Amino acid sequence: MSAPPRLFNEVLLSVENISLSFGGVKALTDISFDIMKGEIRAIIGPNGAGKSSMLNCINGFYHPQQGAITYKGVKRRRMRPHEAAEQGIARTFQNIALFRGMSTLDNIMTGRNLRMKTGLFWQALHLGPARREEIEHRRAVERIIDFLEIQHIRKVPVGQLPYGLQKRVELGRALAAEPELLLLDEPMAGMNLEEKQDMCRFVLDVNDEFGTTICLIEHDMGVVMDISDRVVVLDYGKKIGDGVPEVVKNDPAVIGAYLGVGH
Amino acid sequence: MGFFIEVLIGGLLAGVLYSLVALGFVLIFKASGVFNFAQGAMVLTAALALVRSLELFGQWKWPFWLALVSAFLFAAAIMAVVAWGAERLVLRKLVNQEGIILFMATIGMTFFIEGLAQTLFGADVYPLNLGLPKDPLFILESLFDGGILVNELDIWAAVIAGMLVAGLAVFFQRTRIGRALRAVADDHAAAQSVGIPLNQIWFIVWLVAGLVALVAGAVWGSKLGVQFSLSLLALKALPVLILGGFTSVPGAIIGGLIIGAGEKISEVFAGPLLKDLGAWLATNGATGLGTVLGDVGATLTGIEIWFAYVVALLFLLVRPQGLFGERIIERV
Amino acid sequence: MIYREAGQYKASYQADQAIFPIAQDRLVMIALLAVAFVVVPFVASEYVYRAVLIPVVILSLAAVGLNVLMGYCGQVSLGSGAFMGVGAYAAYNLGVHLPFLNPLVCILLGGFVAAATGLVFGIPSLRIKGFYLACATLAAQFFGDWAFLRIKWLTNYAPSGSVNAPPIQLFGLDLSSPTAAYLIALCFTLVLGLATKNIVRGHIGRQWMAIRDMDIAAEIIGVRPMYAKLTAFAVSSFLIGVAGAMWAFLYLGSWEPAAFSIDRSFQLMFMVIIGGLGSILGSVLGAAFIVLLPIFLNQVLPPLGALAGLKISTATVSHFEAMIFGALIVFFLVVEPHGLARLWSIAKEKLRLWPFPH
Amino acid sequence: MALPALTVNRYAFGKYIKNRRQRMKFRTMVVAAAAAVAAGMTIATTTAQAQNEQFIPGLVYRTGAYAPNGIPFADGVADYITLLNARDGGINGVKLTFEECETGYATDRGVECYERLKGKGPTGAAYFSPLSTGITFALTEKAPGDKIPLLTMGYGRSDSRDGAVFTWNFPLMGTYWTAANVAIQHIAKEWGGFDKLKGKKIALVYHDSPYGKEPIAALEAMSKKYGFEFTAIPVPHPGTEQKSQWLQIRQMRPDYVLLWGWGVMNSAAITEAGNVNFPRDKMLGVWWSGAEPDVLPAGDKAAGYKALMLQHPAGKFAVHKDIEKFVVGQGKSLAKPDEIGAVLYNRGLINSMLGTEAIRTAMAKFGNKPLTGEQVRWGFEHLDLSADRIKQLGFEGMIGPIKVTCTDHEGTRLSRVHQWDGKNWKVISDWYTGDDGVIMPLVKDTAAKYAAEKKITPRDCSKES
Repeated sequence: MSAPPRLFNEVLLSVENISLSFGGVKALTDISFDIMKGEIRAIIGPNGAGKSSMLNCINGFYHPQQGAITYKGVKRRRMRPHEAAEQGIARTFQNIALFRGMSTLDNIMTGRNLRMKTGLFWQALHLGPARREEIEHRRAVERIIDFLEIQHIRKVPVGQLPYGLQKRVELGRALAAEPELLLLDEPMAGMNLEEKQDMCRFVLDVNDEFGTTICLIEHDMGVVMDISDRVVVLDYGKKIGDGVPEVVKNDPAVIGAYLGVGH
Repeated sequence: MGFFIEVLIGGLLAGVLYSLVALGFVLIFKASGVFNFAQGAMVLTAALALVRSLELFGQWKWPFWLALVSAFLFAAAIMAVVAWGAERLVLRKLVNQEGIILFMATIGMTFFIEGLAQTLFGADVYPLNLGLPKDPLFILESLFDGGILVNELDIWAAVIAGMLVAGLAVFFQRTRIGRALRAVADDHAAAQSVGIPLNQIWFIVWLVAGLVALVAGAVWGSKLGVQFSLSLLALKALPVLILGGFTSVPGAIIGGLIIGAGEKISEVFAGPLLKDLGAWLATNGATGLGTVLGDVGATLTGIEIWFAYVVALLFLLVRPQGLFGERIIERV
Repeated sequence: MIYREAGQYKASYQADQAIFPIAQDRLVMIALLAVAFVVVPFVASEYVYRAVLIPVVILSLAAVGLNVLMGYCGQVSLGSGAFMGVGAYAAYNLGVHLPFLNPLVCILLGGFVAAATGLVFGIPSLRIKGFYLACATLAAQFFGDWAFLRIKWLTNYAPSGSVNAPPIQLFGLDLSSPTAAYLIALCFTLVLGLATKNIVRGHIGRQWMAIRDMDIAAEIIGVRPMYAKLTAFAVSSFLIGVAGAMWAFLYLGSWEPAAFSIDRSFQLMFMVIIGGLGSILGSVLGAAFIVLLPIFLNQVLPPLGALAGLKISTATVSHFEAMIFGALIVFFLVVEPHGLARLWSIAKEKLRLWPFPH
Repeated sequence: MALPALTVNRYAFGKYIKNRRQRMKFRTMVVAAAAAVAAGMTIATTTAQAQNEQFIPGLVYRTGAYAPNGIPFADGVADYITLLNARDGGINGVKLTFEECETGYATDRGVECYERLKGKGPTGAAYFSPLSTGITFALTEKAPGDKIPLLTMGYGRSDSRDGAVFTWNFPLMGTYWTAANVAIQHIAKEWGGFDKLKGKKIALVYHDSPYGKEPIAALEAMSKKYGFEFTAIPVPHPGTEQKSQWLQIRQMRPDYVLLWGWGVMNSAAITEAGNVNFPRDKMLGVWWSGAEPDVLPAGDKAAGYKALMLQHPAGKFAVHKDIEKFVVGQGKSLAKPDEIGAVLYNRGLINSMLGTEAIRTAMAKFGNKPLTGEQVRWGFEHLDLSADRIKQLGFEGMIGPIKVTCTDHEGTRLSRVHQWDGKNWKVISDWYTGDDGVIMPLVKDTAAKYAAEKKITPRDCSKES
């Protein structure tokens, strides 16, 4: 994909001078970067570089000791993960975190729970507003199911699905929330070529069709360089590179980090 | 002051007795992740085996020391059978099940063991005399009027508990099996991959827990007589567990001491204290509040049944992993 | 052959989301209801009512309640006996202090008081998990035991601390017969059981299950753990509370606090796990199993011994009963850790293929 | 024959294994269920019931926490009925059939037993003895509807002696309020008169349940009347741990301690009393705290401990000779040899004796045939055992005369005190009679409250024959 780089002009999220440590162990040191509205932003780096920790900070699961995160122009206070979700941040996980006891359909429906408001009373009756709401959201979820081509496993408990499909369901669950910012933690890890191609297609389509901003972590350099607009490189919790794929690819520091040169 | 110290000491010594029961829970949980509700039933079974065989050997006119040693050996053998049954017939078939299922299975075992023990050894009450002194002692009589009362049996129980913990520590730290046990406790899969036979380890751990139950049964049995109620002691050990942490041997001891002292002090002093406060308020103008407090104080007896749990609960709110439990770092 | 769903198409999401999407299931359910409401009152003896039906129906509701908490929301609780007690004593006190209220209304309101209490005792679950939480809920159990004994106001200052339920009447009709008690209990259990089923298949139920399956992921996708856990505690305690009030009013009539002791909590937990975590049907099956098994063993063992030429004493019978009960529980867990509900669905699966299983 | 592909699709294979496993599981379950049902069917072949038999049910607990106390009582109950059948051929030619049902001291099991047994025999159950406070409460609700009397000898609600309200309850031989009153009488006698009670401290250590709380109302009333200071100290169930209670007693130094325990709580209390050096001969237990299982576990520490008697002592009397001859000698006794003559065994004998005498009384009116519960109730209400009759029955020296009326379902308020000397129970007091001046106001008060709650209109006893 050697098309000219896409241009973005609105910052959706910016990370400024973030540091995070557990006990004495520094996971992130003084990291700054930004994510533009509508782009596909990749975070790469060797194992243990702090990539997942970075995502965890963005969606409020970890609280950095220093630095600030500004989202949609508002500097964020300390918040719980579900508050981040309410503001339109959804994510998938490195180790699949589906609700194993529930079916594909229920998993994706759960992704929409933020938009479902009827209270206990109507729920207990399952009439009127509760039923209308359930059907309306079912429609939305069925669109996602169609989009991800997983109609045939709709009623299957996700615990019984093969790995690749689970990853797809997890993406569906994140999409169900109709997020503005979608965080994908190694969406293609452990997949075969065909599955990877499918997943790439879905990521690009999501970005294209819904205009969703995507921030992903990925190890497969080919994929990263192909689909992302800009790349951040982390190593040992520090940022060692940032820019469009062509530039990052040729950065000696990045090459060094991956090949172990200079250490 | 003397009375307070007396209650404190009494509570600490009672706590030691709780620890004895809690220890068995901890050993099994640590090594196999099973929350073994049958520990109380094991205490009952061990004590019944002990007292009934002691009775029998007595009838055979064996010398007391021989009868005693043989009875302990017999009870230990019974506990070995229980351990074998638990490992072979229950745990082995439930590998990789969720904790709650395993917990449930141990409740099923509780019924089974209790029924079996009563069928074999009888359902009556059997006095147990191990030759331990049971008389009250008065110490520090020069310091406090009437002295401080302690019971010899309780002190013996504390000494026995101390020896038991020391023995367990040596067993865990110094022996090959002990090291294997610790490895299993840390990581089942890893231990298995370096060639530690899990089934064997589980058997040994249940056996050790059974022996701890035997000691607890002997001490409690000398105190109360051996009877079914011994199996209810399991409930006394639970707050000790949540306070001390499910995986910590020192936690079981320290937790027991805190719970024992806490519940005795609260039972003896909380109600009267509130009553006094109420009376003081009533005489100093705040009649209404005083009466209410007085009534509450009068109601506040028999609280030791839940006090220990509330202490443990409040503590958990601050430290969800208990006193000595391992800190939980959450990851995704 | 009979149990085929081929040819049954669902034309709408509503049909697809129905509780019984398959026509045969609906028919069976209707038949069961007809039996329960029409046939049973004509054939059941008083023994069947008092020893079997009424306890099973009431405890089913309590088991459904506990299943909401344990099976759907994944929060282990050993305090359900106390919540039954809260429902019972609340209903009793409402009857005493507001004598114009019908006892049946008191039963329902008792559930609400239990729900409020459940909310309070649910707060620790926001921080404590697993067995630690299980033990912490024992605090609720023992606090309940203590309060019912010691707070005299709760027992209307009765000298012994025992209390009596008011006679059950509705529109001047005396409803104290076992048939009436059974039908009342059945109505409560059915209506509330259906409501619970509705909740668990809606978005609140999905939040509970999300918390159960993976609480961290649930929070990250926007489930508020506090809301989910506390609603689970409230709904669960409400159901258990109503069951407790029914237990007191319709079954015991006059009771002491020991009726709601920790033994009851364990019994309910048995029902939920044997029946199947996360299944409404399983709760009912579990309740029936746990109530009936000891009675069955107790009645069957002595004649069985007689057949073998043994005269078994009452003591031996009860010891054997305990042993067999315990062994059966272990057996069940080994054979099917997911409970009777799973066995039921396997059976249906078989039936679907029968008579051509391959 | 074409070989199937050698590389087995692992997913499919796994599924196969899983299906197979499930099928196996299912098969196991089906077989198990079928076996159970088959067993049940075999059992269903009921034995033919003789038409001239009176059915008496026995609710017992021979297992669990209270078994040590439950076993000897149940043995006594059964042995006396066996005796009547063996020696007399039943009552007036009507044979007695007896069946035990294990309650395990649990209320719902008790209710199940009651429902199972109440309709047995040609006329249904003659009477029930629930033998547990919880079961008594539950059955008190059901007995009026089923018209079966409840014989709650020495337990149950103290106000149930008011036969006008509690038509079907018979707390014969003594209620807890009688017990409390007699206990205070005994203490006063030891000290040399009721005036000596003034300013003294009396503590009650009680099982924290309705059973244990029952005497408090009476003791509070008496503390006002006689001017002693009364403190109630609850012991939470099951009572294995009583250190704090006895430390409180050591601090408070009461002049007398009353003990209202059951099961392990009794022996634990006596042991702890020894631990804090509280004199055992300043302890007085209720009659449910005064049997062998209560003192034996405490060993030497129990020596000197006293308890109220439900009139009867331990030891063997005239009736025991017949028991030895007709029951033990024939190998029909349920009891172990050393149990015969134990306190609770004797109590079981008396329980059955009173029940069967009520049947005999009723037969005098209704004829010598199996009777219904309603007829037996009449027999209870007109039970009148003179000293001569008691001697005839072989119970002389065990109990005093008893006469039940519509207003008084207790029948007698006699009691004595015995003391454990380390080996045996020794009777140490003369007969006391419960003082109705103290007890009656309480009975009237709570019975009226019960009647109001239950919307019961009390019977007019002057119109009862």
